[in-house]
Amino acid sequence: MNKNQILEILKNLLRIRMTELKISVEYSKQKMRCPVHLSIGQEAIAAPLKVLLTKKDIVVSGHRAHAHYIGKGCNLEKFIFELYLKEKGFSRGKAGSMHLFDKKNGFYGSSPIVANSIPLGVGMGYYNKINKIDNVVLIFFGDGATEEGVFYESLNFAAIHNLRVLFICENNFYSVYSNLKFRQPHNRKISEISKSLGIYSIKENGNDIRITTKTLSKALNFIKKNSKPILIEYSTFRFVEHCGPNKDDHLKYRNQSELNYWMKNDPIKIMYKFINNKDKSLLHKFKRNFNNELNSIFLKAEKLKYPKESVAYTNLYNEKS
Amino acid sequence: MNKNQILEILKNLLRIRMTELKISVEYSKQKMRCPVHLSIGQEAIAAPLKVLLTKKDIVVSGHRAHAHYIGKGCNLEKFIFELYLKEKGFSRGKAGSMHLFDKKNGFYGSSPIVANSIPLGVGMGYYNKINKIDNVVLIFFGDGATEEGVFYESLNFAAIHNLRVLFICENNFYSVYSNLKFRQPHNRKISEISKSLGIYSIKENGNDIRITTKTLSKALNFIKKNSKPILIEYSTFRFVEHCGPNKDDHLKYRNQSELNYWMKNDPIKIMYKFINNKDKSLLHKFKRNFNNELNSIFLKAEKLKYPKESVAYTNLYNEKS
Amino acid sequence: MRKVKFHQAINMALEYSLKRDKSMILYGLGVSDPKEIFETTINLQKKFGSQRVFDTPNSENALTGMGIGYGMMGGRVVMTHQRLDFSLLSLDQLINNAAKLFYTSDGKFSVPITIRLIVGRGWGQGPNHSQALQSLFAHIPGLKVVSPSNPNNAYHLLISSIFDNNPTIFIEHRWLHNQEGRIDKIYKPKKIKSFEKISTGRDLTIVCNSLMTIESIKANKILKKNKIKCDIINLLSINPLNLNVVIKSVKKTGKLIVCDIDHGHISISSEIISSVASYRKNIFKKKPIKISMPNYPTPTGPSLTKNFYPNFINIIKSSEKILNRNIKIPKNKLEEIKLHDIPFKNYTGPF
Amino acid sequence: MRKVKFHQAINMALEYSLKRDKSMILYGLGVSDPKEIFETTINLQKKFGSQRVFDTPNSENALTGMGIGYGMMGGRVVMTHQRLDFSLLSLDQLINNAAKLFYTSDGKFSVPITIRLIVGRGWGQGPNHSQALQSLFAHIPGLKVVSPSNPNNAYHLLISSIFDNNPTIFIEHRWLHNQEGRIDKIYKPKKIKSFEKISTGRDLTIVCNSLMTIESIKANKILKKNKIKCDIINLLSINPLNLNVVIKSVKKTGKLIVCDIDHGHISISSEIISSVASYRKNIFKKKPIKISMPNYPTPTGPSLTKNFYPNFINIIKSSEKILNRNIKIPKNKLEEIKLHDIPFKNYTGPF
Ligand SMILES: Cc1ncc(C[n+]2csc(CCOP(=O)(O)OP(=O)(O)O)c2C)c(N)n1
Ligand SMILES: Cc1ncc(C[n+]2csc(CCOP(=O)(O)OP(=O)(O)O)c2C)c(N)n1
Ligand SMILES: [Mg+2]
Ligand SMILES: [Mg+2]
Repeated sequence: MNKNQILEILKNLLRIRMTELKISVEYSKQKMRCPVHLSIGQEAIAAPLKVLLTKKDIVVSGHRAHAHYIGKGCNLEKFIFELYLKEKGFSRGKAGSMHLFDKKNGFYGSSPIVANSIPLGVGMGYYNKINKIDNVVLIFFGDGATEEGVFYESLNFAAIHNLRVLFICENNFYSVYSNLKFRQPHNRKISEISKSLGIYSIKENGNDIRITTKTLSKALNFIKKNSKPILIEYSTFRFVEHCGPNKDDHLKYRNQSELNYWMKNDPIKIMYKFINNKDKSLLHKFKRNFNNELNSIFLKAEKLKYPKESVAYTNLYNEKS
Repeated sequence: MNKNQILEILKNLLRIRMTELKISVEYSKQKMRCPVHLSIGQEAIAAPLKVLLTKKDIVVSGHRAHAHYIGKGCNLEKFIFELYLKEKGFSRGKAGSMHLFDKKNGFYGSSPIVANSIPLGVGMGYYNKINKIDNVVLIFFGDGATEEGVFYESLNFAAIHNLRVLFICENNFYSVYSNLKFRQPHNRKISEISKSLGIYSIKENGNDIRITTKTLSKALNFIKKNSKPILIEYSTFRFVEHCGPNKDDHLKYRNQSELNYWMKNDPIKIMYKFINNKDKSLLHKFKRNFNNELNSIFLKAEKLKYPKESVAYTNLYNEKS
Repeated sequence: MRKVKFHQAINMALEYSLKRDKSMILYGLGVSDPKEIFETTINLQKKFGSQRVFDTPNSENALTGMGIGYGMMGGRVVMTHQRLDFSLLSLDQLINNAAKLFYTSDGKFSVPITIRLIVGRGWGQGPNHSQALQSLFAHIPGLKVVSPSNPNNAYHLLISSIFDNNPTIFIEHRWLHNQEGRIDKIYKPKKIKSFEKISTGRDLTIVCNSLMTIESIKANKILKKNKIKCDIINLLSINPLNLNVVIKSVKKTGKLIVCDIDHGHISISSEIISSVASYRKNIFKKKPIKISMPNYPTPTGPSLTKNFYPNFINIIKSSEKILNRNIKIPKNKLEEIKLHDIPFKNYTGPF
Repeated sequence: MRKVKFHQAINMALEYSLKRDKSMILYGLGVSDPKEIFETTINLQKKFGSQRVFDTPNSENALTGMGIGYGMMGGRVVMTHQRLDFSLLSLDQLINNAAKLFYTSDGKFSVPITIRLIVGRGWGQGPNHSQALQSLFAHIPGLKVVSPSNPNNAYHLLISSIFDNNPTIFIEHRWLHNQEGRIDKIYKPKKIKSFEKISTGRDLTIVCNSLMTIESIKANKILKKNKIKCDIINLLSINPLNLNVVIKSVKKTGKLIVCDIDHGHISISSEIISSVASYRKNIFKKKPIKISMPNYPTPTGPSLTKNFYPNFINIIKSSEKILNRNIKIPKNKLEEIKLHDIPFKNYTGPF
């Protein structure tokens, strides 16, 4: 990977964080009238996608999908416009934050139903396989999703058919307010389960952009070379509430030492520790520019027109042939 | 275990086989008008139940449930009457072979929907746990059932709550006509999956009554002592068609060497190899008596009255309070 | 008795039941988390312990089966889904097991479980957080399907459902949680009531349930001001369905409006109209009207949902049509629906 | 063209489609096993390879999602369930994904999948192998729900469904598999047809689909002998539902019998009666009649199912009632239903 690419990944990390922070600030004005599940704290997993994937590689995700969408380099404007539920959003306001799509850029959907996009990604992988397309499908989901039966069924199918699918579990230790320990046996590893199911599996730190870049890139190579699925379990942490724009640590469902540990391991902080001064100033400049870009997108979004009511009654069935 | 108990288990092995064979013979007369999934070949797993369990221990099962029902010592007459769909059957002909019940004897249901009785058994285990009842719940299912998501969800819940549940997978390598290799990755062990899910698991030969008795009895002790679930994967083989009374080896979905291997390992043959002559003659006598018993039950069943049509319109809702 | 909110009524019913039957368990995603299912399960884990009141893994299907097995042992069960949409993962258990076990075992095993399904609306809930598929559940023989519309009937209906020995789908509309009202004390669980008559009149019959009952009451106020008197029948149970009162009413009024929180195609509202039409060929003096969600997935944005979810305005408009006269709607009432995507003024999302 | 059996017609439609669209896959439990889904998938794996035609693990839910994802890529999909009852495991995928993705993506992603659901009947199928829940599926906007009744419409309807770009539930009654008939050649897939007129008459309107169309045809023969002429309308599609022809017919006859393979409570038959009743207050000259499965789970035994599954006798009896006259049923016809739990004389079970 060359210097430029690395820099692009670092920028992407900031891009995701800054967009999410901007959303969290603007959300409180009640202009984005749909539930949002922000990725703040978990960006290092998605940041490398823009560089590591082509447009033809496919990503699907769940409710917490903003990072994956931005990370893959999808259309930022149309995304923000959609959060504002405006006519110019990618789905003209029908979708909102919980149903992201960008066909052109290979983002094939996210879903608010826990785990239910996992088999979709597997089907896309199957399509690629039998139609001899060698792109990879990435399927993102949380630790909570690994408790749904469809997760196991999907892994099994991908394993039997040797699909080019990369399963990525973002283990942030919580499903809404519920800690893993109430939902899964102590000390059990998700990556061990997938291994027992016949899927090559690794477990890694998801907050260090160097590690995520390396493991993702290795996994993609492995998949392409061996035509086999892989699962990566990344440990990470979400910094704001499960759904919505605010911190919710006053609710005390996560203990202080846990919070401290992860705050120290903020992916942005980790990044700033290892980059040199030149990069720092490049990133600084990037931030300024991107901030302006964001401001203008959000301003534009606010001013844009809403779709007409009648749009609600379009595209129920595809009657083209 | 004393001599009598061992003998009782051997008798039970014969009891199941003979009943199933009798069903298979009589079935062709078209008097038992419901699908039957016979257990012939797989009896050694269920035969020890009568001795190892109390009436208060609970069994649930799937579509191939005859062996478990007979094995536990449930009401044989009412069972056969039900197969004939007569008024005196345990459910007055509403149920048939695919929905077995015998509340008194701790048989809490079997279901024709693959895997969907597994969580029921887990719920029964949860009931026992929090109401401080120390009986065990046994859940029987096939290798095919381990492909349904609900299997994983159920195991996870049993593991988290340390339930006194014994999961028994009868791996006969086929789901209908489909070999394991089309359904699961090569060389994968079901017992490894359950282990990775946090359940103590063992894999054993399911055709040797000595082994099944020992492993079941050990497992029951483990469960009672540690209040934790266990899974046993038994390998075994079915001798007749998936559903119905006939052999179907002319269809060639199972290869000859496989058939030869398992025919040699018929649980009845294995048993006859290790017992002494005295036991042999005791069993011989048992067979004669039981054969008479069977004949008279089946004769009776044929002659019994059908339920009135109006019975169909009873017991939709329980309106007692 | 003092006034309580709907979510408190649910909470009180749960507490009453947990006290009354020591075998009862209450579980579902979020039951013991800081939000406590929109405050409906507040304090219950503290009071009854984490074995009887507990949060679960994300495994809707197995956990439904778990509850059925628990119920077969004789224990009572309440399971909660924060959105009805999530329960679609558990339909094998509900339809193939819960609905049929009492029948198939010929009365030996009961399934005394109650499944609370919370229906979302507004604020960008979109296609997967706003489905109100009451008709889907009520199509299945062996399931009971009920829904409350105010704190009092919520309290009683939930207790009746819990102590009913059958699998009962308790459809609880999110937008009712903030309703206020008095509740009558309970001394002993009663049978599930099939309906409540909300008002009496000779001009028009309105049949409704859940949130649409609130909308019908709003409409009724306006209708009354316009000297129109309605029979309003709030259906507490849609399976089993008892339509005697509806038929009696339509015999009197000849005019029927049915209001449905769910899609209208193949729905409880179609069933009601069909049943009345099948009763006598001619008790309709005017053609009946169905008000329901459109036969479309719910769009997310507020400009799209504007007239998507039915409300009292639809009832007034339909009344105008069926009565063939103009009805004046006070301006302040029209103001009310401007913020059509939130349940009350200070609501700030997200759920 | 020579006569073919219904199961061959299905097979021919699948083969035609697999040939026409190289992206198409066909899968489900048993697709390539020795019984080949009641012979409907015979030889297809051999002809098109095991990547396009394949058996699967027992994972209905994921495999439905798999098909949806495959469809989103532009591939066509046919998935088969040997019993409708098994598909209840996949309703999350069908309702939350398949039915909504075209809408939510505002037309960017289509879901061109066809789900074949085979409905069992008789021979002890019992509560979990005989559900015909067409009304449940047809309640969901975004799903199409169709069903054939003979080899010709099976062939054309299946091809239309496969080449339709929407998720289509193809309800295929097990008892039709042995029907014989001629089929018209196809040159190009056509749009899904909504209905077929089977016979024309002024006395009575009979609306039916799937197996009930066969029963209606049997009834019609008897009615004809009794000089009663019926409009028989076979609904090929129940979602979307086009009722113009039904309304036109009832305007003429004033009398409506609707026959349903599914439970009657909250059903497509209720929808039809309700829609006609809502069209004009008075086009019914007699009260309409609904014939359907009872609102009970299906019992297993033959003495219990005797009059449980509706058949032509029910249609005749209802005709007597609605026409207010006696109708003679030939004795040999009565003989026919004595073996009511098998689809044809030499059937020996078990499925
Ligand atoms: C089937 C289903 N059950 C429950 C929910 C409610 N819900 C939304 S997000 C979520 C948490 C999932 O946790 P995880 O998969 O770990 O993702 P995270 O939010 O931690 O990123 C839950 C339970 C849902 N959307 N769908
Ligand atoms: C959910 C569901 N899918 C499919 C079927 C059809 N079916 C009945 S039995 C069976 C085989 C299951 O195999 P396994 O669990 O290994 O049990 P075995 O028959 O080998 O004892 C199948 C697929 C079903 N009954 N339920
Ligand atoms: Mg998580
Ligand atoms: Mg098997």
